[in-house]
Amino acid sequence: MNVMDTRSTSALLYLDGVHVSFDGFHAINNLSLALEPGEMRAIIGPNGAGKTTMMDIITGKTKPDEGTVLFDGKTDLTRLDETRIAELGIGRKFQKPTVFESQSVEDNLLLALNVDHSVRGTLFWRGSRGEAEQIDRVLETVRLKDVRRKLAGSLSHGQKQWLEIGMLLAQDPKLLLVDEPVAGMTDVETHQTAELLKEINRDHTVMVVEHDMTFVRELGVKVTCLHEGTVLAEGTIDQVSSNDRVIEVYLGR
Amino acid sequence: MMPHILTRSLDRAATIFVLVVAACGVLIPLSNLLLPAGSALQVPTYLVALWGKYVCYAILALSIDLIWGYCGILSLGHGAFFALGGYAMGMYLMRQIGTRGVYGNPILPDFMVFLNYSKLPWYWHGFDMFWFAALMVLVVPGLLAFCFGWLAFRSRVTGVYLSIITQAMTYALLLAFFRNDFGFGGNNGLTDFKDILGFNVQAEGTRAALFALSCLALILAFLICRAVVSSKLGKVLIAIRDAESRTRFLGYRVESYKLFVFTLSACMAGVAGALYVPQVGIINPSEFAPGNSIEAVIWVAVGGRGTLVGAALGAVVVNYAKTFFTSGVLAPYWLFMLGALFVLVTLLLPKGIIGTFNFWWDQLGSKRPNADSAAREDGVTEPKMAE
Amino acid sequence: MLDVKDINLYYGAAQALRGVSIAAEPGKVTCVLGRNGVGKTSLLRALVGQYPLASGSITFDGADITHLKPYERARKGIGFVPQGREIFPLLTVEENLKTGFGPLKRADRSIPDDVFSLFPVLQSMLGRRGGDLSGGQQQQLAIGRAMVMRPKVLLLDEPTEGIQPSIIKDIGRAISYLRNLGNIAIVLVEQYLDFACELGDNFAVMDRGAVKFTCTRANLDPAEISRQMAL
Amino acid sequence: MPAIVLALVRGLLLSIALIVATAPAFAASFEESVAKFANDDFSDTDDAVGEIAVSGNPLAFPIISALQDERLMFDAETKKVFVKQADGKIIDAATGAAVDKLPDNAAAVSLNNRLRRTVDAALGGLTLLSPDPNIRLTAAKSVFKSHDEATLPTVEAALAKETNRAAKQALTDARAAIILFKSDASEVDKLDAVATIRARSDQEALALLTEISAGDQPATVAKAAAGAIASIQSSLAIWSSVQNAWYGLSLGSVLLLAAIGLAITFGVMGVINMAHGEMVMLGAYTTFVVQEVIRTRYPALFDYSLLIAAPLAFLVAGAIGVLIERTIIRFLYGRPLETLLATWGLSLILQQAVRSAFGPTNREVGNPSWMSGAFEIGQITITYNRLWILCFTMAVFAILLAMLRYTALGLEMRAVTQNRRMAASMGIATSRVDALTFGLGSGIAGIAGVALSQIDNVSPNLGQSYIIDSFMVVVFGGVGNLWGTLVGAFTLGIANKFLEPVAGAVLGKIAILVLIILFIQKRPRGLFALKGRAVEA
Amino acid sequence: ADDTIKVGVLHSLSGTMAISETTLKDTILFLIDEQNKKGGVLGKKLEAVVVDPASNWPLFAEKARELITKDKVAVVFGCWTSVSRKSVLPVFKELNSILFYPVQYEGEESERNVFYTGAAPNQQAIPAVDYLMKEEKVKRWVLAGTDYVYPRTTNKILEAYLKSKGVAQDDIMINYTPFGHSDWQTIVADIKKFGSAGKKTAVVSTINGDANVPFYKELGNQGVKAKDIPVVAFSVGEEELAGIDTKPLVGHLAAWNYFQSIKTPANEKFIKDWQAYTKNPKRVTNDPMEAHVIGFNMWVKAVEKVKSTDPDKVIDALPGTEAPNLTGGVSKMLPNHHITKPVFIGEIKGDGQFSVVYKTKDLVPGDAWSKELDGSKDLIGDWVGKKCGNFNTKTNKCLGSGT
Ligand SMILES: Nc1ncnc2c1ncn2[C@@H]1O[C@H](COP(=O)(O)OP(=O)(O)OP(=O)(O)O)[C@@H](O)[C@H]1O
Ligand SMILES: Nc1ncnc2c1ncn2[C@@H]1O[C@H](COP(=O)(O)OP(=O)(O)OP(=O)(O)O)[C@@H](O)[C@H]1O
Ligand SMILES: NC(N)=O
Ligand SMILES: [Mg+2]
Ligand SMILES: [Mg+2]
Repeated sequence: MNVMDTRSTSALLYLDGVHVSFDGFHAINNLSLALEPGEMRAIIGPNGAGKTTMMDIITGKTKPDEGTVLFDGKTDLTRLDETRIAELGIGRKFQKPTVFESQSVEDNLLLALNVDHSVRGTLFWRGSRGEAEQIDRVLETVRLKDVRRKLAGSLSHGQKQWLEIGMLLAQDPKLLLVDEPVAGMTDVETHQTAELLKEINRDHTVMVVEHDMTFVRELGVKVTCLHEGTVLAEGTIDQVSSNDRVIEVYLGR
Repeated sequence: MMPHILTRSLDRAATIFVLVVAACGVLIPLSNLLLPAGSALQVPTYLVALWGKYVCYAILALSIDLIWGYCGILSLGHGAFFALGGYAMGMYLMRQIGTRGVYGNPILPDFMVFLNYSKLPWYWHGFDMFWFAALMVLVVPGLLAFCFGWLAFRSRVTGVYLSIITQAMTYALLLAFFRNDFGFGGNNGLTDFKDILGFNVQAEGTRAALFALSCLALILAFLICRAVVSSKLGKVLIAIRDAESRTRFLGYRVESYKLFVFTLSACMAGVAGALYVPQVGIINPSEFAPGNSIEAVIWVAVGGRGTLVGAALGAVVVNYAKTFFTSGVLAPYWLFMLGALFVLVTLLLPKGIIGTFNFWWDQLGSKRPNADSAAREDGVTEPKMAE
Repeated sequence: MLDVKDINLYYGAAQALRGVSIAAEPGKVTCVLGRNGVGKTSLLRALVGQYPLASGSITFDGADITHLKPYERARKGIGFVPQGREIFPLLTVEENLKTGFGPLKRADRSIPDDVFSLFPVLQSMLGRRGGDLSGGQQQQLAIGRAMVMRPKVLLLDEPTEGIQPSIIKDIGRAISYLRNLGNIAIVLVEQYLDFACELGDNFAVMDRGAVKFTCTRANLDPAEISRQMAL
Repeated sequence: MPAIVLALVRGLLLSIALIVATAPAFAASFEESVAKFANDDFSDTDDAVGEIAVSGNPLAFPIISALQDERLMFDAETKKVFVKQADGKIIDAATGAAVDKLPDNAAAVSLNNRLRRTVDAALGGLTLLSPDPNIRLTAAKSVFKSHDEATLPTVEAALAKETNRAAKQALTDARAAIILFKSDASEVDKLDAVATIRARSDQEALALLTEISAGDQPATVAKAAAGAIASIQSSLAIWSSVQNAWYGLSLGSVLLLAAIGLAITFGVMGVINMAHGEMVMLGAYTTFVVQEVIRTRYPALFDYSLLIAAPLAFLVAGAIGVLIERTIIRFLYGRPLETLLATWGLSLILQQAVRSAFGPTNREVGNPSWMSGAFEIGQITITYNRLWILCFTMAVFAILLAMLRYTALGLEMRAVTQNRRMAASMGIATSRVDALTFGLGSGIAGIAGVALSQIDNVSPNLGQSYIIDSFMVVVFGGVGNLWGTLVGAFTLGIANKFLEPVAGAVLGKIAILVLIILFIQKRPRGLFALKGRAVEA
Repeated sequence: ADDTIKVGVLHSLSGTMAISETTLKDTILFLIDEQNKKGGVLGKKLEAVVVDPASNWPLFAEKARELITKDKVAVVFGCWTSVSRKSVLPVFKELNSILFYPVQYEGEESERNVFYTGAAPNQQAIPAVDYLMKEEKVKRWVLAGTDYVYPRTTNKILEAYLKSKGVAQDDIMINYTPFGHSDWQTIVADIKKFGSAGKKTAVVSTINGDANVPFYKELGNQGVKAKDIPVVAFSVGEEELAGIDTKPLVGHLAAWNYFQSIKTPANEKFIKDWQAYTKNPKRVTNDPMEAHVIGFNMWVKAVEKVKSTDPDKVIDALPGTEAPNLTGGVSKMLPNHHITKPVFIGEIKGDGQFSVVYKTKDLVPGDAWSKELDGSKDLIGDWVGKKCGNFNTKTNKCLGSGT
């Protein structure tokens, strides 16, 4: 772990001048972004703008070619691996729902719980009432109580989305990265998800990527629009959505 | 071991298994020793030796199932750990020969004398002491597995890539052990053992004791495996098997988990090898042959991957089939039969013997959730070997 | 064109479709709506033949295709844009599109220009591997790929999922363009109600594997549908 | 071709005349010498050859060449010796008179290696003046080897009138060789000879020079020889790395050939095909059967046997591959690990089937003439069979690559193996494509068997010996990438051949395995790893 | 049942060794058939019990145990590789039964329960080297072998022997290859290079079965002629040659105690009967087969002498027992449980047979313990007088287990 002597920023998440290219294709270009503690930020942007890639960088899946990525003002995320980053308290929901298909919904949550993740810890683990209650709570929230014993693999697409959100809740990280949480949800569910995120935001920092403008509007938070791997516009939803460039490349006329 | 782990580990199937093995471990030696030879119930010595061998194979199969069935690590070189354990025990047994070797050399084993060794190679020192050899039975395979795994898991070598480098490992060891100058008796290996802990290895009592000991080792290995897979660690292993990178994003240090089970499994394989050698009477480099390791994987598949009991059962069934088919009128056709057995098991019992049995059992009973075995019911969760 | 009568489908012991009947006509968009897990995808999978039916029948172009294999159905003209895109990850964008040549006569084996005019991004990424594309790009590729087959029936499973607003509009335009060609029947599975309402001619709302509400464009009441979906 | 025979005889007579002119008076009469053959004793035969070669008798050549070809017959009782001529006619060796038929108990005079050398030397001397330049060339070469002083005058006479360049060079070398060993040759001549030999700069020259420098030589000659030896050695050292590179390429091509079918069944389809080796074996046995039929029925076609066998092997192995796919593999898609179990079973069955049908022992597969022997480029020897296998492998590789890249079937194969369900929904007949893909991979393995039958055992174990290497190559190169397989095979081949001279074959092989293990740590998905999201998705 | 005498046949019928061992199984079946036609042994028919140890060494031990305890065979004919013999040895000792081992091997063994009818190194390797030294005037030696015990030991013995004959270390090149080695390009080139040092060079090959075909093919293709660099092999017989086009190999040598081509009435009859029995007029015979013939006949004689198949009696009766070998002469079982054998050197002919170019005047007695090795030169095996397989003649002590 690399701990710098002094905090250089108050932001919980701080990206500066990040570049990534894949075989010559520049997916992220000089991207800079800061997320204050407790903030919720909505990220929008055209398909292929680099939103998911940005999350890959933050969570250690992709190493940037250059640039700074700081967590909590002092930890250089580019030097850490996925596990370490998760341990620091960064949780992620993937765009394509990824759950442990051959384990039950319940076990998926159990695995996500933010408890001792060491080999020793899990080997000598014994379930506690607290954990069980937490799992029940999460199941309640994501409305998967009825299917708690089902294998995650047999859930429908939307149910998997919910389960992944549930895992994120169980993980209880400081920073939540949520990639397209309402894709494939009904309008009602979209609304519920927005409420859920707002609630989570009370004591967590959240970054959420979505294309559903209604949903983004409902969140009512600062919006960043990415385009070709860099920030195109930032501001309230109204500011951003009235930006000509944003309309041109993203919203359409 | 903490009691809650034990209780958690011993579900009904596990209890039955432990009891059956324990019964065999007690009754077979007793029948062999106490009943008069030739009586209907007496188990002849050659069967004791034979079954002893099966039991050792069963331990090896368990060790493979632990990593393959639960963590998706397909080792095609597990025979190497088995053989290393065997060699460690073989070295002890060689040193016990003392002056009874054909050249009567008190220090050097026979093969060293006729290959003109003037003194014992350094790595043979200490093997005259049982405790040291016993330690080495665990340490050598364990250390190799640890180093190998440390490299491979840290570099995130997975799937076939891992399988093939384990195969390369055992193949390299095969070639190395073949060499006379490697100091382990070359192709002829270590053989012509006399005593173990002062008892004649060929005596019926010793054989019976070794058999009982092997059963005990099987039970222990089984309990350890059960303890591992029924703990939360077991769930993490399955998570790694099915979605390794997702597990990382939850904050699990995947390489530590893999390293832990891989090393544990190698130690178990080493113990199996160590028990095997005195019962079979020889250890030679062919135990490192990649084909042997593949076969061991196949025992697991036949019995039912990811079921532990199945692995042990598979080892016994396949090897019994081999014993049975290679004698008598069937001998010329035994490869057909064994080959057909493998093909048919794959086609008709896709989850192996125990896996299929569990499946029927679940179908019969209610839809009891059984994440371990039900996992494979839809065929959706097979960890991908090749992309 | 496509007539589905009373089909039942099981996953093992669990029933996913219960007596579903639905029809699709050329030049019309049939929307299938419903919450998560009600069986929309299962329905489409049944139509393309990925899962065998327990009972019921599917007629296409007057012929019974209930027992045809998936590729035979595709060759008859059923195009499919699955949920989750199912792009061939290691094939390039161009090759992905070319997989749609299977049902075509040799002379017709070309990528229609419509595909690139509707989704220009595909043109610029022809050489990139499908699996490397962003989610939304893949979705566009999946639709384009189905169009290459020149289908008579096009089944779209939540095509707007993960797509940026302007392209949703494009997809909407593409669907109405195809509908307006007049010879293609479209089945659109959606949760995005506004989108569906804009395009749909017939509507079916599913719940727990069964169709529980239908209506046509003529008597469309979005609020009612929304209520049906929320139940 | 009687004209040639006549010319030959004429040349022979000339040479004999020369020999007669220079030869010392001989002790034994020609008849006595010939009779020695009837003892069928190696040392008597040796003596007889020596005496006859210098006898000047026109029968000398027919007798000695008959001896070389084991056509010289003797009757132990009557002590008579006969020459069975190439055309089947029999003559009495002592008199040259025609004989009706051989006595019943006539047997060929037997030879051993030492005698063969004597015969070669004798024939070399006798044919130096043959009108056929090729025969003169051969003769000169064998004189070079034997460097028999007695032939010097003939060599010099031949050299004087030689017009053929190659033959002239060979004669010059032969003369130099003789002079080097001639104890009474002048120092100047010897120095000249050393220079001539040095110019050859090959293994044989080295042998010659080493041999003479071991003996007593004038100081100047010894020094020149030492210099020549050093220079030849350094030039040979350079050639030896060229040679290693060639060996590496050749080994690489064998590895590639063995692996390339697996690159399809395993690399593309994801079937852990343990029966791959047996497909190779089937190809080799197909070659055997084809050659058997040709041997018994149409011997003239033998040189075409491989051309006939290759498509047949493709069909046989391919058909069996299709059969296996249809009856077993197709139930296992999505369960790649189970394919390990089933194909392992299959490999046992196939091995035993072949063992039952053809027996457990090796079967003889011959090399057609164009696959036999070797030629030399500079100081390296290139054997034809290895060269052809390299060409053949590259051709197979190119065709396969083009097929996968540019044909509709190739595209369908890749689509099906990446997402079978979706491919079906795109109208691709997945089951047909699956069967064809597996058939293709198996068929190519079969073709590999045809080539491998030329360098290895054709036995039921053939497949087993290639399966491990094949998997290593495919995995080392990167699964699913044909180029990876190509580069992987050649890398391993060349590395192996550069390690082998240093470490020995066994340690070399161990080193290669360890290198593979370490290399995979650096590149966990092989040499040509597929990268990017596409892979992780 | 008691009306037959059971004979165990312990040869691999599958796996890597099937290639060699299957013929030996057939040989024993043939011999039993012949014997039964003559009325069997002690008035009882012989019955073969065939098992397949599948080239798997632990399985050899298991099958040996099964043959002896379950099938109660009177004698076992079996094994090819030394390791298979080592694997079954403890079983034969423990259960006190008899094994006839028919293959040339590295020596350094003399066990009460085993009778070695194949050649010891002094009955094959040493005479071959003598021949090359004398007849071909060989001065430089390549000892090439597969990397395992038999070649290593044989080469060790040969190296000591050559040095004792004044060959310099520089003139000996030793090379080992893995089992089944198939790419011989480098090694053949090295041999050519080694052979071009101006001294007559020969290769002594202890290359094992499967690797030979590619080895000889490479020799042929690279133009290494017997005239230039002869190769003398100890593991290449008629059966191995049946798989190779031998024309390029004419003149290369093999040393054995039997060749099919040796014309004696006994051999001709044997070949004829064998081909009739196997219904294959082209079926070849080879040295280990003859060893089984001799061993089998000795066992029959011994059993008939003591009128019992009791192992102890038969073991005691065997030394001194004689049986004619197929090439003329009578082999005798020695007290060290090895036999006397003639030694032949043959050159490969174009038809895959050998023409004998040398034969020892007398039968050579097999040495259990090599006289060339320091560790064993003082040892003898004597199960008659000393009742000891490893008797040290210097210290007059029976070493090891015999005490
Ligand atoms: N491994 C890779 N190799 C090549 N190109 C890649 C790779 N990963 C991402 N890309 C490219 O980088 C760009 C950004 O992709 P990314 O997935 O981050 O977009 P996104 O903003 O998440 O889009 P969407 O909204 O569609 O999900 C895309 O054009 C994509 O094709
Ligand atoms: N392969 C499967 N095995 C078992 N059950 C399944 C399988 N696929 C889907 N299901 C179950 O069938 C039901 C219907 O699933 P389906 O995918 O058709 O829903 P959906 O309407 O498409 O939902 P979504 O809007 O989330 O995509 C769900 O309850 C799901 O859990
Ligand atoms: N004894 C042998 N040849 O292994
Ligand atoms: Mg994205
Ligand atoms: Mg769906």
